[in-house]
Amino acid sequence: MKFGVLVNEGPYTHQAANSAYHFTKAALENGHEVERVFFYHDGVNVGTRLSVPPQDERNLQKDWTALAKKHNIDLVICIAAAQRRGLLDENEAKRQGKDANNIAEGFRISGLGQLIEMGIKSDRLVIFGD
Amino acid sequence: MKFGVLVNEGPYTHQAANSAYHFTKAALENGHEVERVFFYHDGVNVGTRLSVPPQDERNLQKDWTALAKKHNIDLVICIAAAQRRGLLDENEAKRQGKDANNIAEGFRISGLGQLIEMGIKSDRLVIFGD
Amino acid sequence: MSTLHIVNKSPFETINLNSCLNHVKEGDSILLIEDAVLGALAQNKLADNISEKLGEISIFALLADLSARGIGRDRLISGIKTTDYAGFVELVANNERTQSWL
Amino acid sequence: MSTLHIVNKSPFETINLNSCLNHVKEGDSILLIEDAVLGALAQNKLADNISEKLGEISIFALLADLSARGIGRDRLISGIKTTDYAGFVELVANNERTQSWL
Amino acid sequence: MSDEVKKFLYVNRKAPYGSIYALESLEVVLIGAAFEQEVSLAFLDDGVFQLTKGQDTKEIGVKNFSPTYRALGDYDVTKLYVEEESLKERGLGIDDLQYLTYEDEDDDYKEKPSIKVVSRKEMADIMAEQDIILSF
Amino acid sequence: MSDEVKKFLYVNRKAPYGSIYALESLEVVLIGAAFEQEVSLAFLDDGVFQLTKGQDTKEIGVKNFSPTYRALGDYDVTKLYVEEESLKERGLGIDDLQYLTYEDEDDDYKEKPSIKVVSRKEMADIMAEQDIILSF
Repeated sequence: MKFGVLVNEGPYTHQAANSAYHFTKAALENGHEVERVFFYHDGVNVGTRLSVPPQDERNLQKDWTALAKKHNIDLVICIAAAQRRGLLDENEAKRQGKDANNIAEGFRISGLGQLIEMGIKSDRLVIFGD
Repeated sequence: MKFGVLVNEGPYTHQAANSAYHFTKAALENGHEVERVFFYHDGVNVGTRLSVPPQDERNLQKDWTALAKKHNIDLVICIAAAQRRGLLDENEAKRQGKDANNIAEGFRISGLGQLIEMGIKSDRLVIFGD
Repeated sequence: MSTLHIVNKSPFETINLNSCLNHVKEGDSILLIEDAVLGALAQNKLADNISEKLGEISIFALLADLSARGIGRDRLISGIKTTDYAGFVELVANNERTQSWL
Repeated sequence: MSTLHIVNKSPFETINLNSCLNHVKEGDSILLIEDAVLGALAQNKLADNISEKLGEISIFALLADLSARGIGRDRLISGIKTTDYAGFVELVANNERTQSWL
Repeated sequence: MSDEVKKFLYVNRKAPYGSIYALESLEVVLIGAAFEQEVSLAFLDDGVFQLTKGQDTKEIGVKNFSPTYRALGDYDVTKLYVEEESLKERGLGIDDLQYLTYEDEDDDYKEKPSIKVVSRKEMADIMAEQDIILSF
Repeated sequence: MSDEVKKFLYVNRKAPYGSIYALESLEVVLIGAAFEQEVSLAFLDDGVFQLTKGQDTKEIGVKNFSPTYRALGDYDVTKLYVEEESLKERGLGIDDLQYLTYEDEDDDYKEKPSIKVVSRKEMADIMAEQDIILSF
């Protein structure tokens, strides 16, 4: 079965992105497909490569990046939500005249249309938020 | 009277940082002192210089930076909370081996001791959160 | 020796206001800000609980937040006062401590 | 034609579970995850409301979240089932749609 | 599957301005309108406050996005279900909400109201008919 | 003012793990302990779940920080007030909580319990006695 996953909260503050990770991993290990994970609202903050959590805490960005690499999942960060919250890739930084970018490997920035498309193409949509 | 202000949520997602801004501004305009504003939890995200909100929405980071400049307020971002969430200044980026930093003008990163000190030195502490 | 209690969540969605009401002391004040101002609307299902407390404590609602949500001053539970950000500041100054119910 | 309702907030703190219970259909399932698993604890003040619904719908609590909060399987309201992340996936697959009560 | 028309329901349960969910949900609705799916919006619990008239955000200094709801008709988003019990419990009535309309192209472009007040029971029925339920 | 000892109360009303507030509150308590103020902790509403014994976070893959509460005594944080009504409403009893202790240096270093179960009324009294109330 094809699943779409929507993540509405950032790492650490709420459990949502962590629950979504475990769900996605279990879906893949149980023979389902997860074509895309869409990060919206504060969920975009999952995709920063600048976080440095304490050694004894998990690094959720790295876990997502690794899972995406292993299973070829499309991790999409909403551009509108990302702009508000200061999440940028190299192109966006250039376009907005910003001197730095912070997006992590395995994530890409795109429009809200990708969320709707995910809803249309998936058999099931599962939402994790606050 | 001396006020200390604690901000526990980031910009946009919750109203807390916005309410704290209006409160702080009103306190200063009404003859009180605000020595320090401490940003904790997701509040650290207020201090990113990479956000690009839509033209017709307010830019809360710029408002805080301007208010701090005008009234000489100390805007302190908690280092432990910032590390988890990917908020770095130039020194921290170097120390952590990161290739970019994102802190905005007028904010500085420091330890939780500054929150306790603010509590001790202020006549009143006001907390804004989720 | 009084406390200013600050509540910022809708009392229809979370227990914060209720928990606050369970811990206030006579002479304390409650300031409703952000989504908590929704609780100030007359004839809501919690209005009686709130009115009951008004002899013992003062309740204020932040005007800026009422306006944003389209709630007119004339629609409030009788006895709830309104204030602006400057009044918020004075409430903080005039009470000995603040407690935020987050 | 059934729905899997996913609730992630404590029913002692927010109305989400209550609102969900007000909108479920016979044959639906509710999965409690994150802080919502607190509601599964036997003898809590909402336990009777929850038990009442158990004839009509199924309620599951995520084991990983129960364990994290120190709640043993033997402490749950009778009739609430437990599941792991793989079971969560199957619940999603076996219902026609999911609805998250955020 | 991708050629089917799916039924999308946007569930709004949070008040505006205290958090950004109402605004960012509306942004999804506007983008989603281009995909020619069957779209409905549900307003229950504190979500009913999203539709109040007379919202004035000048003092809090953020954008007033409530006029955007009036544009939904032009995007062919014409089904806004508001739960009656949710209104009542909060001291609100239908007259406290904006009067939103759309032009019905199947009925000589007559202007018709977009908001339909439904009971809790009807709301549950509407939810159970959907393919995709988006809640933020 | 800076030479006075102030009474600090940390108010914990949220469950652990669903959000980070419990952990990040504990981090403030540990740092704050170095400032030699008068410190108390209050646990009410879902905050009482922070103290449950037997927490096992292996399956959710995050750090179990509940053992840290056992270290509070060594930091001279010895007053943990737990609200009785909050426990009861949630189906919990005092035996469900960790047994936390400190060594009383004024009483020959006897080991004494740190947790004191108080009524809602007593909790309100404790709150009203503070100089600084930190809630997250």
